[in-house]
Amino acid sequence: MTDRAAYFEFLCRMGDNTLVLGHRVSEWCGHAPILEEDIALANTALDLIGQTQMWLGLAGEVEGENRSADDLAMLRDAWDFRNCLLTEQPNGDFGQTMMRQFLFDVWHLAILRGLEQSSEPRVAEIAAKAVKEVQYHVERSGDTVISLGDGTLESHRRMQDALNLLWPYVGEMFVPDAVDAAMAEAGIAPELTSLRAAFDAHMGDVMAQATLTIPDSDFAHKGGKSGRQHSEHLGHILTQMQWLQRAYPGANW
Amino acid sequence: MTDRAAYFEFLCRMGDNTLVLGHRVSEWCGHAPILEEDIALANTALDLIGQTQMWLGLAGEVEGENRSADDLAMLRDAWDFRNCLLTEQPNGDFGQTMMRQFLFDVWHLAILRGLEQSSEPRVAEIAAKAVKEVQYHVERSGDTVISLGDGTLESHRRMQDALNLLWPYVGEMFVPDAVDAAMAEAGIAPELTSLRAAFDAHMGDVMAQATLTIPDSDFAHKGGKSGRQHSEHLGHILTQMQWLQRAYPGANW
Amino acid sequence: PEKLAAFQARIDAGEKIEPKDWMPAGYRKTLIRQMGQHAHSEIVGQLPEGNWITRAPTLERKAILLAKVQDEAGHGLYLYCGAETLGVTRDEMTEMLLDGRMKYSSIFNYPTLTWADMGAVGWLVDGAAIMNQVPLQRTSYGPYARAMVRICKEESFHQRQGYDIMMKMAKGTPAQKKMAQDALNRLWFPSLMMFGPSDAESTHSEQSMAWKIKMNTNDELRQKFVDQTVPQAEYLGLTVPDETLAWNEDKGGYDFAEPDWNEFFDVLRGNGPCNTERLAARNKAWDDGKWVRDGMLAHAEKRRIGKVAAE
Amino acid sequence: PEKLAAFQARIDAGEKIEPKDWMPAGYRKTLIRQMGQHAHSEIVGQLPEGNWITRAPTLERKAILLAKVQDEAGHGLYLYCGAETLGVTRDEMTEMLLDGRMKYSSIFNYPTLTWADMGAVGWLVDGAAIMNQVPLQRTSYGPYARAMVRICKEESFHQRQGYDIMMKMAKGTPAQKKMAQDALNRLWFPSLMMFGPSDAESTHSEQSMAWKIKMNTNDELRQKFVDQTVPQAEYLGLTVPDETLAWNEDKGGYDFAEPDWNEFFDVLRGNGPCNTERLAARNKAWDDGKWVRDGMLAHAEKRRIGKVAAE
Repeated sequence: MTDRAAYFEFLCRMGDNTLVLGHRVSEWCGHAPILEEDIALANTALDLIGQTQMWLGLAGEVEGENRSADDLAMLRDAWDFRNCLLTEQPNGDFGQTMMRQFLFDVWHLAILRGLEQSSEPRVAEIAAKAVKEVQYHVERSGDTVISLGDGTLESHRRMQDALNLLWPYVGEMFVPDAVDAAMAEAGIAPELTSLRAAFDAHMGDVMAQATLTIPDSDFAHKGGKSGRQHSEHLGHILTQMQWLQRAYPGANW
Repeated sequence: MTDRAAYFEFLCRMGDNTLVLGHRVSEWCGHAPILEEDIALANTALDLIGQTQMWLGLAGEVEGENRSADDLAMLRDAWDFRNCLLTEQPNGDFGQTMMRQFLFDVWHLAILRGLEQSSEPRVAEIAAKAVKEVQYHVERSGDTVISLGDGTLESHRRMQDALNLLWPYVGEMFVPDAVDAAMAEAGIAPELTSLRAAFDAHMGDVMAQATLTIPDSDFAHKGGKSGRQHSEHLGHILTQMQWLQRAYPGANW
Repeated sequence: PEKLAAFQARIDAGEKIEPKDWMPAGYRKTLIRQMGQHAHSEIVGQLPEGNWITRAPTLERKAILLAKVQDEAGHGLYLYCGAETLGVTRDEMTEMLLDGRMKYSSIFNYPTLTWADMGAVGWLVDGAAIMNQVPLQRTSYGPYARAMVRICKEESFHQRQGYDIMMKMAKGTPAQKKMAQDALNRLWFPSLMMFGPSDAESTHSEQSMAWKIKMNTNDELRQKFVDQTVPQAEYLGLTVPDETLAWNEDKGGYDFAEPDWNEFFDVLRGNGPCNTERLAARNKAWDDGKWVRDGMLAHAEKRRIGKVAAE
Repeated sequence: PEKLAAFQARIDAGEKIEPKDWMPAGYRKTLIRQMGQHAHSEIVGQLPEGNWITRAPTLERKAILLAKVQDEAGHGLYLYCGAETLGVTRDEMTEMLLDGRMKYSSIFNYPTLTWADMGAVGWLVDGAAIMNQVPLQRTSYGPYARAMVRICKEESFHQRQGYDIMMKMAKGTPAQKKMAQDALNRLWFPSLMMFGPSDAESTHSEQSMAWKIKMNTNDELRQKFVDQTVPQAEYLGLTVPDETLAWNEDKGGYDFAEPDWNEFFDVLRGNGPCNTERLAARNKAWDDGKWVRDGMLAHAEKRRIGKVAAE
């Protein structure tokens, strides 16, 4: 893999994570349990879609094949998506959505902070913008995990179920592959493994407050960020997300 | 509207009804409450898709623009669909699915029996094939409505809810418009209004056995068979149904 | 009666009534109904647009639509807060929405069927809403008037965005133009209905106007809306689906066909194309969310007790 | 022990054991496990294919896939009925599936990600299944052997249909060809795993073979499958994702790489890509369907009582 190809892959990973998670979060629109949560979820989705525009926009430039952020979002099939599996998992109940969000947010903030120091100024610039938004996301999702984990018996049970369900998707975000190695070497992105200790500390702290138990297993699903084997969910997401562009190719909207 | 245009519309109505309902029923695959029901639902969907091939195949020939049944199924947007609103309603629980099926089946059998006498031999031929299958559908869905209506308190309540929810979609199937009038005049299809009395009698009989009360309202939603205003559901059905053909235009499968 | 006269005098003098001021029970009741209905409309109004968020054609359009729907939820929040100053809680109002005792704008009982509907909703529905709301910035109840100031600013932004979508569609491919025309065809009359039936048939109008809860008659606003919208449709190259539409030099406005008021009353009775779904969606959100609200409440309570104990 | 010897003698003589015949507890238990697991595989196997029914590219393909999935449910039914002759009910077996006490074939814990997977499942997965099942037509337990005869006939039909899909894809557009290759890449090793680990590591094999519940070793069948499948892949113009694959003249078969048995055991432990979803889907179907089963039972009971009363 050339450096440029790896760089493109990496940018797709960043952009596809925010695209797919933003899509998932936007599915809540109008259906949240509390009005304030409807607003907050829409706000999160909005931030993520905005970040997608930046990451995939840059990805298209780096690729140099004249593909815009929209082309990348709307005209690739599932196998070309590079989001981690966590982001494409279904919303489930509100607790599952917020748990997914928190697990992602903590990783997301950590990598963005690393990317602020990127040797690529464009990357550092995007990261600096995104970090402000994600700081807020992680506070919010963390608070929600705490209050629902340490709420009623039922809310505790649901949050523990969500954590058990989603924990096996955490590992993928931290296990480096050739793309990650190339990025670290070029100083574009931080070493993924270097982020894990702080992640675990943050998790430990929040889950303790939430009275939730982190599963005692380091089993990790994989196949999302490499694109080798997404879950069945991604294909269904794309049928919606890409519908108009697929049905009316070449139109301006 | 020319006779040919009306004839095409009519064939699309028949084919879109079976296509869309067949799609809905096929969504159950692997998720039914009893194994025998999984088999029966798949069988119903299969019959309906088979009928779709015949109706839309003929529609394409009548239109004379070289569109195959697949072209019509996979490449029209929602506004060109002519199925009645009942068929696109969501599956809901199993009771709702079976109630929708029964309401449709009784109408379907009645019109097919009329179509067996069609002045168009091709129509008569398709109807004769379909009638055998639909006779079985109506027996099955009627039996299910009876046993769940007259089952437990909960099953009764669910079936009554389903009937209340779906009854306003019955009227559309019987209210004739210009297309129906042209078809009746040409002897291609029976007068829709002439089918209503037998429908009501059949409903009355089965609902009495099912201990269910037919809502005392003749309000009827409309807009499906004219294509003017489908429900929001149809568009979502199409994102799935047409995905591959839209994403990979011109491929052979 | 003296109090009543003094109250009316304050209103006539253009003073704002504030939450702690004395007010007639009818004024309070009418305001609760009106503000609650308005708030509910913002909430239910998320659904038809939410229906296209996951299918928005570009990232930019998805972001704009998300922001819009978020604004609407925000408007709902201001309005509930405003109504709460009248002595009713948001939960009470929500439950009245969910069991059908309170209404929301009938327009949201129509489906959104193509992307052009996202344009038409912004252009026509928000356009009609603004027409209703601009005068309400001068309404007599202070919290309501202030909420309206904020809301109107955002709504007119939404309307421009909607018109921009329509413009893209109307100047786009033949299929897009067809979508735009189709959206106008379906939403024109329902938009006219948003102003309510002719005042002759409207029951509470007179008292509401004296109280400055209602600032214009339904017919005035409808006329104004038509006069504003028809040239916009022409500019888009779209045809308003009303063969009787004609400029009337004498009145300095358009003559136009009345909407089908039977349909309007049918929709009010619950027989609109989407009434059942809209209420079902809101009820499901509420029911499914119970454990969340309970959990958050329980946690807040634990915190409070923890703090008290620590003191 | 005498009974046991007589039993073994009957089996050795090629007689069929029938439900009412005496049989050792271990024979019964092993058969229940094996038939139940086989039945569950048919049921769970509906899910990965069901995932594409609503996205089938043509009406014909949709019909074929529906018919196939329907057949699988039918196979499940035969096999449950067969297992019930051993004194266990379908509901008992279902509950053991749902709470994880009984297994189903690991292959169904892999996702179906493109339409080519519908081809590859038919070609490879049904192909491997047939390889397992054809010998079982001669198994010692009568009801099982007879179910297998019916099932094998349909399965080989399914396999041909799957191969036909692959052919269309492999000879189609570049994207289709890429889908076909991608499906083969993902499903090759999981298909090899379907025969189970090498017999050296397999615990129950020897007794099962003596009882003619198992007719061949896992390695024999796997070799046969590879030898059959590799030329088919070549004919399709696809590359088997195994760089070590080579014809071995001496053994008259292919040398090939073993699948990753750690992955296999991980999947068995519940860590396959879709284990959680598959079991969740089946549990949801069962739980959501309770009212239906209860309702039907209650109605049948009413009927029965009605008839008795009428007599």
